[in-house]
Amino acid sequence: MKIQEADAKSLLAAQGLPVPPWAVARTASDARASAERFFASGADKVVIKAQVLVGGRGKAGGVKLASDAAEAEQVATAILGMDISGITVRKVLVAPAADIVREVYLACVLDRGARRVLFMGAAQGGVEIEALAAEDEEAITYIHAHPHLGLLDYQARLLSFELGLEAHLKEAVAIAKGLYATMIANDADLVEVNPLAIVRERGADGSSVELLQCLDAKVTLDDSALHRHPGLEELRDLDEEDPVDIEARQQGISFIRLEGDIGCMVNGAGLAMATMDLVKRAGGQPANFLDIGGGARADKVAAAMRLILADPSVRAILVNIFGGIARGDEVARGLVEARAQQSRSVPMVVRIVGTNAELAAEIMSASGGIELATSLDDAVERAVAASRREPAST
Amino acid sequence: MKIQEADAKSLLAAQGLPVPPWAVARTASDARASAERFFASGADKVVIKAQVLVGGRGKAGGVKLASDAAEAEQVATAILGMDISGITVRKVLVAPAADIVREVYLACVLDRGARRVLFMGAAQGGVEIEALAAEDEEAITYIHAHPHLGLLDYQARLLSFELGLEAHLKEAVAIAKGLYATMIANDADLVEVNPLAIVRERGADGSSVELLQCLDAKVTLDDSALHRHPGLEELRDLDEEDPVDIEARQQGISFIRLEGDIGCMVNGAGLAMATMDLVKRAGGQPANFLDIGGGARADKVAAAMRLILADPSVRAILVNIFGGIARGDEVARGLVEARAQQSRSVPMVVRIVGTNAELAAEIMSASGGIELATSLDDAVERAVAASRREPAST
Amino acid sequence: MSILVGRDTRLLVQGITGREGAFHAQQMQAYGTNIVAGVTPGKGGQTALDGSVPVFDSCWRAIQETQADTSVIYVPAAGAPDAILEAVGAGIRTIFCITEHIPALDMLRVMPVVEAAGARLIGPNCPGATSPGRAKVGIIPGSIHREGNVGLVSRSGTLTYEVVLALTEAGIGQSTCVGIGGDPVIGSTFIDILELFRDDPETEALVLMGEIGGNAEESAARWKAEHLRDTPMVAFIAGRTAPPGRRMGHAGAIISGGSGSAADKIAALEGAGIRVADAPSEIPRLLMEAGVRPA
Amino acid sequence: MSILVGRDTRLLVQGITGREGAFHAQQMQAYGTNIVAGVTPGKGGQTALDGSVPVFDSCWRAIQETQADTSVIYVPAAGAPDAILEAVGAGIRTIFCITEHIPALDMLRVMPVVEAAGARLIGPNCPGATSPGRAKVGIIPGSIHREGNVGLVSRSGTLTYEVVLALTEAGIGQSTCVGIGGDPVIGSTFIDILELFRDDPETEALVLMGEIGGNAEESAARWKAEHLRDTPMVAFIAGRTAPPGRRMGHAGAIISGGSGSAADKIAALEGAGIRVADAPSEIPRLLMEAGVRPA
Repeated sequence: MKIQEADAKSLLAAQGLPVPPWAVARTASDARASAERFFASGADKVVIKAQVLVGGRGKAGGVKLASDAAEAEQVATAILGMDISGITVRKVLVAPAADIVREVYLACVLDRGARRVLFMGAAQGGVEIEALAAEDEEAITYIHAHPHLGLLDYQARLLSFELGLEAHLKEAVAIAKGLYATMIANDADLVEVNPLAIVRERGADGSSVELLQCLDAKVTLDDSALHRHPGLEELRDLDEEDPVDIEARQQGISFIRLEGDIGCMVNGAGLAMATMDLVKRAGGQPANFLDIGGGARADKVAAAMRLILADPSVRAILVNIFGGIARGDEVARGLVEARAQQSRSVPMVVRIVGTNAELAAEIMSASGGIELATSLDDAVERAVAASRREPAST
Repeated sequence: MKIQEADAKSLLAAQGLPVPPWAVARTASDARASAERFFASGADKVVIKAQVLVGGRGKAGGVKLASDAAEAEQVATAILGMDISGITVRKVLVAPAADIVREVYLACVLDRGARRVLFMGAAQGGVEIEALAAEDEEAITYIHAHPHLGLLDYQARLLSFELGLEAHLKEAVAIAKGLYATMIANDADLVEVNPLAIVRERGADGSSVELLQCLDAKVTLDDSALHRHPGLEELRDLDEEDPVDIEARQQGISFIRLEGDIGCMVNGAGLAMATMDLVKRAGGQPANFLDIGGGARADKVAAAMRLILADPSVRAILVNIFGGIARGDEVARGLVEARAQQSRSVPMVVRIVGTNAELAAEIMSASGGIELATSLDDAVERAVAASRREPAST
Repeated sequence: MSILVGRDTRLLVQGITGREGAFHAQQMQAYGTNIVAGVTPGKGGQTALDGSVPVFDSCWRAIQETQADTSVIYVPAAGAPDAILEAVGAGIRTIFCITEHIPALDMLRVMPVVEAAGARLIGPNCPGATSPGRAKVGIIPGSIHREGNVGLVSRSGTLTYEVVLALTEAGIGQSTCVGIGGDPVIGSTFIDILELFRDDPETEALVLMGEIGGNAEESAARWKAEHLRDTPMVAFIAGRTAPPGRRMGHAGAIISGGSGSAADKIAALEGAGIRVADAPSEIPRLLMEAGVRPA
Repeated sequence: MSILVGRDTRLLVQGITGREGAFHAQQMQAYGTNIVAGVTPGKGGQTALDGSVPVFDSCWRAIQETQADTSVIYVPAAGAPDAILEAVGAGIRTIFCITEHIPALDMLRVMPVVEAAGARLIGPNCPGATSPGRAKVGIIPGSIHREGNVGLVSRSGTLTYEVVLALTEAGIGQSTCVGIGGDPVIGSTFIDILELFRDDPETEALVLMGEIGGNAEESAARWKAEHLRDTPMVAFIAGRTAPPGRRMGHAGAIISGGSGSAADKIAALEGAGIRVADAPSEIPRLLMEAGVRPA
């Protein structure tokens, strides 16, 4: 699960990492009020950042500075409502602009091949790590944390030295270990601080001091572990989620909406992807990825049908169920039931194989309105053909 | 470092383990007051236990039951001041006597050979594990905790089943894991609960319930780790410590008083033991074990001398220093200085070899009153001879 | 012969009294798998499968009494990592974990223990393995198989069944079919299983069913080019049309940071001399073109 | 030849800028040990030993630049476990830890990492090892040695020096003298060192210096009887007169629960055909009786 920058910063701060203050605003006037507070406590400028779960907000104009409260309101007005990669900006983060001496990159991520947590650091921060890696692989330091002991002190020091943070060794070690702690405490897949910056601040006596701060934060969470962190589920940004995504999640269905017109309902992620691929290969366009999961019960089948039909582009439905755990007759019953409640008539091609497949065929034949296929290839062909037919008048 | 039962119970309770209430009393009237409280809150009997850091208090009569407050005072009076293996009882623990259904043994200890934490469990509790092991090795279940992951859930379950606690599986698993947590949280060498008991208690509705409780607790701490647990140093029982032991510890000197009359001052634990052995072999009796530690500075030498002379039995002093890190001349200077401040005249035989040994010999010859030896064997012989001479009149 | 599971397998079912465990234990036994014990803590002393299988409180006891040598885990996600550790600790050296939704960090902690013991874990979130006519361990429907000499290894569940059925219908039998699971952190990789097939004299051709995400297919392709040059092999990659950045059901199936795409995987496989099928139904034909003879 | 340290040793000194580290680095270099690098985090770029040894921020950098293959640690107890892990992580395979007072549980956590890497740790709380005339690593005074063919292994510090001096004065030279340390949890046992001596053609006789506590001497005796039947060996056990239940200086030196006594150890050693000396000064004579010829 992706979470917003502001929430990621809260998770870092909870582990004692140095994150400068911030505020989240949903309206331009709230943004102005927050900016005023930061100006009052000594900020020269504030930064206003779009809160969206997609990358590239900087390039899209979603990150801007403001020198006074009026400008902050103006900037916030411009950013709120902006479209970034198809997502409407509904919130902005407001924070005092830091006086940045130098930026570095530091992140830890689940390395599936090595079965370890991988730390990545680069002395150059503020840029995308993929771009940096493509440009100069040597620029990145990679260190695997110990699978039980975590990031060891010497590893944290090594990262700090490689990032050129020797003048801030203690802080840098604490931050690197804090990233790991954040990962473990929240079952994260990724904890990224980019930039981690040396910033200049005025000390109590007016002199200038340099210290490390986490100026941006990106955290993604392991969905399989959310249940043991009840607080984290609340960080899910429902603003950015389609209502159908919310229903899918509640039903335990993996669902991703796509551009096409053939709705797919499949059991198993691999088979669901393969079914999509076959639709495309046959000249059709899948309208979604949908894995109904194991042991597809009738009510789950009905829910899947609602999800598919919620998309007005869908002109045909392809159901592909390989019964193993799932019993074909139950799926068939669910389909018949869902079909009965269906608000609009969309052609449906069904292929059920495996446990109780014959019984399933009987149930569906009896009901009518369902086209039965003999194989996966046959089902795909029929569904593509159906999607090209003129819709029957209801 | 050994700590008292009451302190051990506090450490267990701090990890959430079920320990019935207790109180510590230094006087019989305090013991009576505590007993009265327990009787008032429903206890049928109280148990009064001598708090000493040596074993065998039960056999010595240091553990007794009392049925009313008057008897509690009487029992406490008898136990307080009692001598158990040379230690005077200065405190008693008072606790409600449990209605014991069954007792088992559970402990974890540092297994040096395996380099693991070893759990030991026996379905028969309340007896000494060494005695049980000698009688029936099969009666004990041994399980090594994982060196990084600790006692795993399945290991805790296995222990519980082997101990016959299947009816209390959840509690037993939590207790076993709690023992490990106690060990880690305090850098303990040993955490022993004997007995861990199934006790019968009256529930809120008057019905009887059975639950697990830690009725006794023994914890020893790793001296090398005490510095990182500032609270634990306070648990050291100064009542049971000789003032000389306290001074030795403060000076970083390993010192153990023995029965003999030849005071030994040696650098290095192995050499100190060997020197004692040689004294005994030569017919003498060492008065102490004393390892002055590495880099013996003059002030440390003087402190060691004070420790030795605090024992009125000492009739001769044997100094054996093998200079490596320690410089012979510094040791010699310390000895000369200490000799000058000495309140009573005790013959001193010194053998210094290694770094700056010649300089050391010069310093000591110039001072006088110090007998120089040419080898360890020679030094031992001379010291034994000196211990048999009539003391010179001061 | 076969790999991983066979006629000699002495199977322990962890979680045998649960809904899933009980159902699949029955299915496995009906297929002919030799189930010697079940484990459910607290239910030691009971029996399962109509009294034919004793249930123990711990793997340790189960192995002491029955000499089980293989384990399959149907324990819910919260207890499954511990169940794996228990099997390892008790001396089991081949462990199938069917359980899905185990947090990835739990698996990171478990795997070093599995490896240090020299044990082999298949899964988690995998359908198990079937050696047709000999034994099945896991949840793959038994009826779709046919005995033969093609070894199959897959990251998917039902997609595996699809291909197995296609092979069987084309008269091509299987030596063993293994699902390694679709999670990001799994116990056995494609290469681990290919190594076993290499050492199995009866396996004469191979099918690899991959999907988008990670780079396990690329690694397998390199390994095959180096170590299995002469064995015919056909592959399929699911997710050619998947959009980047979206998790396609499996936690492991995501194209991220410019890697893990189907195109990259197909290129790597073809570069290693492996034919890549456009559809599962094509696989039997490609195998036959590579010299596999149907029965 | 010799074991552990020799003319080829390329030594890295961890904590080289500290008081202890600087002093002993100077002593080791004066003895002829090839010190190629020092490490003190934050002092990278400086030099030590009058400019002859570069100091690095990390073991990793030190090894990259100097190909050090052996490390000795003079880091205070709070940092020493991490220093061991750093040396292991950087690829060092022989590590001496001189530091004393490291908590036992820290060592429990460190050791599996050392073992998994196939590295050898000597210590902690050990005096190091000297191969006379070749190299010394640690804190054993260099002047007391003589080149020869007796291998010595000991749990003690100054007691080791005592015996080495006695050997040297009797004209009996040493191949290598190794102190394994007196802590309860140590990296290398008597047996680990005896194995090395067994494989060293120049070592013709052995001295083992034990002390009360634990059962390392008993294990070593059994091992010697099985694997080194024909090599003359003399032992000494310190603590014959120590009272039970009291820790004699070393955290490891304690007789507890009826085990670890000198009597048990002496019986085990003698039972394995090893002569046990009553005094350190007797050891040269016993060696000569066993066939060792002084120079």
